[in-house]
Amino acid sequence: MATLATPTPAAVAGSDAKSGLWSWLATTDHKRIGTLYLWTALAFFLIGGLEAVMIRTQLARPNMGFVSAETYNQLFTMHGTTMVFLAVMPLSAAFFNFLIPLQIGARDVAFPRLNAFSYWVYLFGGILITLPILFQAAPDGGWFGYAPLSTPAYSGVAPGSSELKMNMDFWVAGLQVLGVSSLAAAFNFITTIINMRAPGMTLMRMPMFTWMSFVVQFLLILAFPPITVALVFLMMDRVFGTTFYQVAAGADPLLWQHLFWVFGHPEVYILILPAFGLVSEVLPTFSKKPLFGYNVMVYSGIMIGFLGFGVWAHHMFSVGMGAVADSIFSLMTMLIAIPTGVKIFNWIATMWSGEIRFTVPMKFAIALIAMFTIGGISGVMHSSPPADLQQTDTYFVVAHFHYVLFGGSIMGIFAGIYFYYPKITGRFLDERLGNAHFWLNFIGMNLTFFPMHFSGLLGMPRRIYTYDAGQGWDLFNLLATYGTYLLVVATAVFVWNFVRSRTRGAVAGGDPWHAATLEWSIPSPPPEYNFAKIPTIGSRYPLWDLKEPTWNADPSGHAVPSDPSDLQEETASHTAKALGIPMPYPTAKPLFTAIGLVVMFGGLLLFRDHHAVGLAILLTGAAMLIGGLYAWLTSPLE
Amino acid sequence: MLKLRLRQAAPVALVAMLLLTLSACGLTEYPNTTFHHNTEFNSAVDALFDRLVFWGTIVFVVVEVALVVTIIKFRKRPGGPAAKPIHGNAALEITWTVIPALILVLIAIPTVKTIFETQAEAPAGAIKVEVIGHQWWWEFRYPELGVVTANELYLPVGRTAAFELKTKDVLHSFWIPQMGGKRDLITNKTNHLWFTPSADLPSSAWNGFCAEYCGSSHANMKFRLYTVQPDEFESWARHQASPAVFSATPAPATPVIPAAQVTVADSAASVAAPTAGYAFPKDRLEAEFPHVIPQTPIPAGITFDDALLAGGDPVKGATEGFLLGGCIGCHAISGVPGAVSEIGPNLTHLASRHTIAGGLYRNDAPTLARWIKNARHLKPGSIMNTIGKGEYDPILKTTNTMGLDDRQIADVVAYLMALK
Amino acid sequence: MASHAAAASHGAVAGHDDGHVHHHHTTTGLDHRKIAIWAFIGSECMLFASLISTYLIYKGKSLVGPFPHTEYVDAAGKVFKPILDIPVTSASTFVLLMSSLAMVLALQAVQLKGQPLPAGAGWWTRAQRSSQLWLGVTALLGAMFLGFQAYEFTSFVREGLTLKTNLFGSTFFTLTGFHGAHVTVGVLWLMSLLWIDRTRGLTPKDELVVDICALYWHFVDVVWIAIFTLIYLIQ
Amino acid sequence: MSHDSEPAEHAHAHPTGATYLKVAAILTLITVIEVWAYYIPALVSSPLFNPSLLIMSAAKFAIVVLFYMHLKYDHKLFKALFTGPLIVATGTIFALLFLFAKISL
Ligand code: HEA
Ligand code: HEA
Ligand code: HEC
Ligand code: CUA
Ligand SMILES: [Cu+2]
Repeated sequence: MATLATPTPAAVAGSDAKSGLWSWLATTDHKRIGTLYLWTALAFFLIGGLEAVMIRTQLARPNMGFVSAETYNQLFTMHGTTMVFLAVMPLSAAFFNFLIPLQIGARDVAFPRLNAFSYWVYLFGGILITLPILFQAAPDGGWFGYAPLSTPAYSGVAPGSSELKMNMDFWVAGLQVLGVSSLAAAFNFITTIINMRAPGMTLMRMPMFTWMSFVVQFLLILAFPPITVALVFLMMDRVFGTTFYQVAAGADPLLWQHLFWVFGHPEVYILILPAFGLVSEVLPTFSKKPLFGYNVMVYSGIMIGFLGFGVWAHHMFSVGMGAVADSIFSLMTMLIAIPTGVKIFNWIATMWSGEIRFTVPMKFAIALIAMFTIGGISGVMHSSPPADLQQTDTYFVVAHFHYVLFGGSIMGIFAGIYFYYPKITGRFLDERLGNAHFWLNFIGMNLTFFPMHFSGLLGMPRRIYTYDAGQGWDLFNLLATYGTYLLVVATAVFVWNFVRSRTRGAVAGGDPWHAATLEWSIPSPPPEYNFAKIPTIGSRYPLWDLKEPTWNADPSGHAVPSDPSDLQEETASHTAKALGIPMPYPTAKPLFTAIGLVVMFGGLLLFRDHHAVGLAILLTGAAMLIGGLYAWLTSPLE
Repeated sequence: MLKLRLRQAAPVALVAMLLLTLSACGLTEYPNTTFHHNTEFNSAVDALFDRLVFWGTIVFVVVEVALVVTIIKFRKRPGGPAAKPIHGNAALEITWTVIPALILVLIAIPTVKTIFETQAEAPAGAIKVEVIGHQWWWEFRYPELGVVTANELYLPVGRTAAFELKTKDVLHSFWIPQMGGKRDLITNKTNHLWFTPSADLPSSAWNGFCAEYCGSSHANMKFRLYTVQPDEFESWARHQASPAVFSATPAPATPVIPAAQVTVADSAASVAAPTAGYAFPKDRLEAEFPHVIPQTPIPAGITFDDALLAGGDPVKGATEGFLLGGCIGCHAISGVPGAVSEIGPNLTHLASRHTIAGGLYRNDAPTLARWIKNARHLKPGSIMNTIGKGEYDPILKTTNTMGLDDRQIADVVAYLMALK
Repeated sequence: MASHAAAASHGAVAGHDDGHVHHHHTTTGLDHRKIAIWAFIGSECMLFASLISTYLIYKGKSLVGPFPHTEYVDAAGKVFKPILDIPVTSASTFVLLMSSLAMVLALQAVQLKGQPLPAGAGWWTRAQRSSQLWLGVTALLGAMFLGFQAYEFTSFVREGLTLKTNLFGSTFFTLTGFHGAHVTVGVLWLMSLLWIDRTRGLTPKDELVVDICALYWHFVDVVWIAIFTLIYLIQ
Repeated sequence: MSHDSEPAEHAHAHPTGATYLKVAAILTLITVIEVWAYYIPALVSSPLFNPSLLIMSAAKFAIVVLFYMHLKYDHKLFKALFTGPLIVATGTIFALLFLFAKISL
């Protein structure tokens, strides 16, 4: 496309003149919020990674004394919690924010201020749950916080003393706060995707990332309520002395487990589907081929999401649910391998007879296929309950979920970061450093997590802060620890690249990868209004309609090529005002409201020990929340 | 085509070999492997696992080979063929939906069969064992035999053991990798598990673990299983069921004391010293089963004058230290009136056990002394409080002004060591 | 607050506003907020499903009384009557049902605003045109329901059932309390609509604003329909 | 906002005040039957008591959703947005009750 001129450096420096701290605190621009998500989540990824490094150091050899048992228990709890809720989910949210409006041809999300609110709530919730680790008071109940260990009877006071243990209070409160953030964001994106698509952008023409994100939003709105309820019960047990999980009152601890996993299993698809979406953008681009079996890819994504609600008890095969329940959940779980397999094969078929360019994002995407498959297969091994009885709560499970989470979600997210960095910043990430990152990462993760299959099957339980010599696990643990150190190097290379390239990376044009979808039709970084003129879409691959006019990019046959005049890149110098596009006012009201919410929960935490102070803070927070909401809802958007 | 097949076969063979090596590996190298067919339970699980590995390997190889072939074959080359805009292929897509489905059927059928087999009622004639989880140790009860013990489980080979799993506090999970899968101990609920140690097993020792995170010392909640011959079991059980006595030689420099004098005066049960029962021989452990011998080093920062141990007075230990130390408030010793508490492990035949504290430490006088002096220093979070005088209690965050001095501890140790 | 509705009707559509206030293009032609409220209601289904499941799972598992449908005698010989008060709750259920009726009438009144009354319209036809009347009635009935609930809660506490007493107390108060909190939010919402109506006057253009509140309100009613049967009537 | 310019939302017939009253009458009637049945010991002890209460409650639920929440007349999108989650939610309730042995297959 001849019109894709290289932007001038001035254009790269920033698409809107507004800058400075305030412009970030008050922003309602989905791209800026996406950027905030990206930076924050990467920071949490480093924190979670640092925790992992400490875990692995402690386990390098038998009977190590690097950290104490109590510290270790906080480390793995916070590692899991951080990686799941504060790193991978928000990294996905960064892409939801940045990409969905661009991919569907919209100027923003449906509720821009709600979007800002979601981010701030996430940030403060993350801080609330993470900060205590500095005081050795971090949550220590494991990332799934099983009752009754998480009830006041066993984690309310230090055993044998009356000293208040707040560790799990932070977890309970923090996760509730984070739930608010996720739910608010999900309603927002559901509405955005349903209602803000550009003319011609039918559901079945949406880019695959948007589709997978769409499925994820439904998983979010259906999976978060059960955990919210479970957490409310736990919080009430801890703060008001209710009996939901109180052993002495005859409570059934399996209630917690069921409510948690009703959330927890859909949650793992919340973690993987965005990554699946990202590689579904990367693979076609660098194979120069449309996605193989688009429709089936959509349906399998929906199928995975739907089946995901019927398998939760596969995390509980050892609790003694009975043969019938075990069988049902086992079969349901196995079913999920089918739609997932379809995705794997369709990706490979997408590359088949293409022209594959091995860019860094492409390498990460290919690695996802290779590595996720391993994790998926060990998942199927778990799905057979008798076999799982030998695997559950061992390092075999740890191997499984790191292959799907690191080999799947993280690989996919890195693919996305390398792919979209030019769109976000206007500059490429350095290719050489990127390659170094990729290979270190790829080797490092296999060295870290592959040996865990063996240590698990050879009898090593998970969540142990130490193990005795002579158990046959030494070699595997040592290898895993070396692997982790390799990952540290890999991550350091990435961080260096990420920071450096913002100012020194090669300048990227609007469409640096020769891609097909709408987000590449506008300058990099995009102007605040995204599209000077909302384009009319005629097919799934509007840009390829122009570049490869002989391809009929939409197999439905009814497709009309997208209107070329719509897809020409605007020079970035126009302001929204000059174009007459009304933009939302920047406002810090969502920030203020979010602070109110977190202050409220802070008050609730204090309430247990200091009624008056706690209540005062709680009411202050509530007043801020209500006042903020009121001010926000009564002020115009644009 | 043939070439491709060969290339596919190679990794299969490789992985299979790797697994075979692992599963065939000697007891000493991988003492907790899940691959040994020591029970019918483990045989069933392993048969299933083999099938999973078989199909898993095939899927793995197919996917990875297809992937590698694709990216090599279709990498962009100057002058290479142009990309073809293929949108899909219904026949292909149906194929790779149906084939995995078929594979899953082949996995699902034996899975369901095995679920029902392993979860059926235990066969008649099984020996009943109650397993009670505590933070962080195991209580084992044989209700039919009147035996109560801790952290060390004896089972006769060739006879089904039917476990009733319960917990006193939080969740735990009972797991002996070599004997089969685990089962959780759930608050307010009784779970069941059974397996039969193969009749042709020689008397052997195995490791058991707590496999459900249960707090500070979850890692230190281990136990031992001794699968022994029926007559050995018989002898062990008969002895364990008897009340405590000083049946063995007391510590040197102390005259042999009649049992009646040692235990609190009016203990009727402690008159006759029964012949010592069977206990798994220590020398065999050292020679054949080193993996069941704890290697945990005693943490730095605790001192005890081991010379005192030689002069420990079991009588004083029983009549003075055991009371002063408050031991009686938590520990039961059958035959000793007042010592009935179930907070801590039953100590009736403590000296017949090879390990203490959830399999964390060896059971010998120097370790016992340090344990009594400051259990919480030795085992994070331990419910047993710090008893040594002048010791720092890491949970209460105070230093004991009261408590036992080293001399008194040595006496208690002498007493405990006599509880064969 | 006068600007509330105006702001809301403005605030929702950011994407494609090309400057003409009355031409907000959306893909489906539907309003963002209505999609969002339905998604929210879908999510609420799971919330109440979890709460109701918990109540039912713990039903009959309390170790000590009072119990919902059966008598309980404690160790000291004190007798606790079955605690649920069906007549009172039936009344409050009826009140909530009627509030739903009032709510639809309020919505209808807003829709019909400005249309000429047919000649010779009776009092009922005229009454149907008063959105203030029906909003007020809805809010009032909602408040009455809350009054019933307050009465119920306090009398339960007096009879010896609190959040801490037993599993029944914990699950009962939490489930009905969650529902009550939803009603409270609804009453406040209705009252602010009423206030807008009184100060600025709602017009058919505001139909959506009222509709969204109505959907929420009916959903809360629907949840009570389930609760009433599952908790109060089934033994 | 778009009410007058976007006819899509109004193209369908809305129920009228009379329908609303009829619906209210039906709801009241069902409620009365439910409560009445609660006081007839013979009915309560019948095995059909619980199922019939559940059916009546479901009927009320459906009526309110269809008429008062005008889902019957509204865009199909809203039907999907509501019924999807409702199915998942009911499925979860039943699965949980089964798992806790409150109902059996
Ligand atoms: C990204 C997250 C993610 C994903 C996608 C998955 C995917 C799957 N998971 Fe995993 N899982 C976790 C994250 C994830 N999991 C986590 C975090 C835990 C532990 C939680 C904790 O305890 O802390 C866990 C635990 C876990 C358990 C419980 C183990 C235990 O504790 O005992 C089970 C049991 O069934 C399971 C199964 C599966 C299955 C069957 C899939 C399937 O979806 C996989 C499907 C994919 C494939 C199978 C590969 C591709 C398919 C083909 C190539 C087709 C042909 C294949 C066959 C015929 C086999 N997982
Ligand atoms: C997406 C999720 C995710 C990711 C990416 C990871 C990544 C890693 N995890 Fe995982 N992990 C979980 C999710 C994840 N994990 C979960 C859910 C659990 C279960 C928790 C529980 O049981 O409750 C778990 C548990 C878990 C365990 C088991 C602990 C136990 O049972 O006792 C181990 C052990 O090795 C481990 C290791 C690792 C390692 C080495 C990495 C590595 O890949 C990490 C790589 C990252 C880095 C190496 C970053 C390094 C960066 C720096 C060092 C720079 C620091 C600088 C600053 C902070 C400024 N993890
Ligand atoms: C507060 C209760 C309490 C008191 C007092 C107490 N103990 Fe313990 N004891 C325990 C508990 C609990 C354990 C198990 C600890 C573990 O393994 O985590 C234990 C373990 C032991 C063990 C190891 C037993 C085994 O088989 O693992 C010995 C020996 C022991 N105590 C001796 C003593 C002596 C001697 C005293 C008094 C001087 C004493 N205890 C006082 C609670 C107590
Ligand atoms: Cu007990 Cu872990
Ligand atoms: Cu799962």
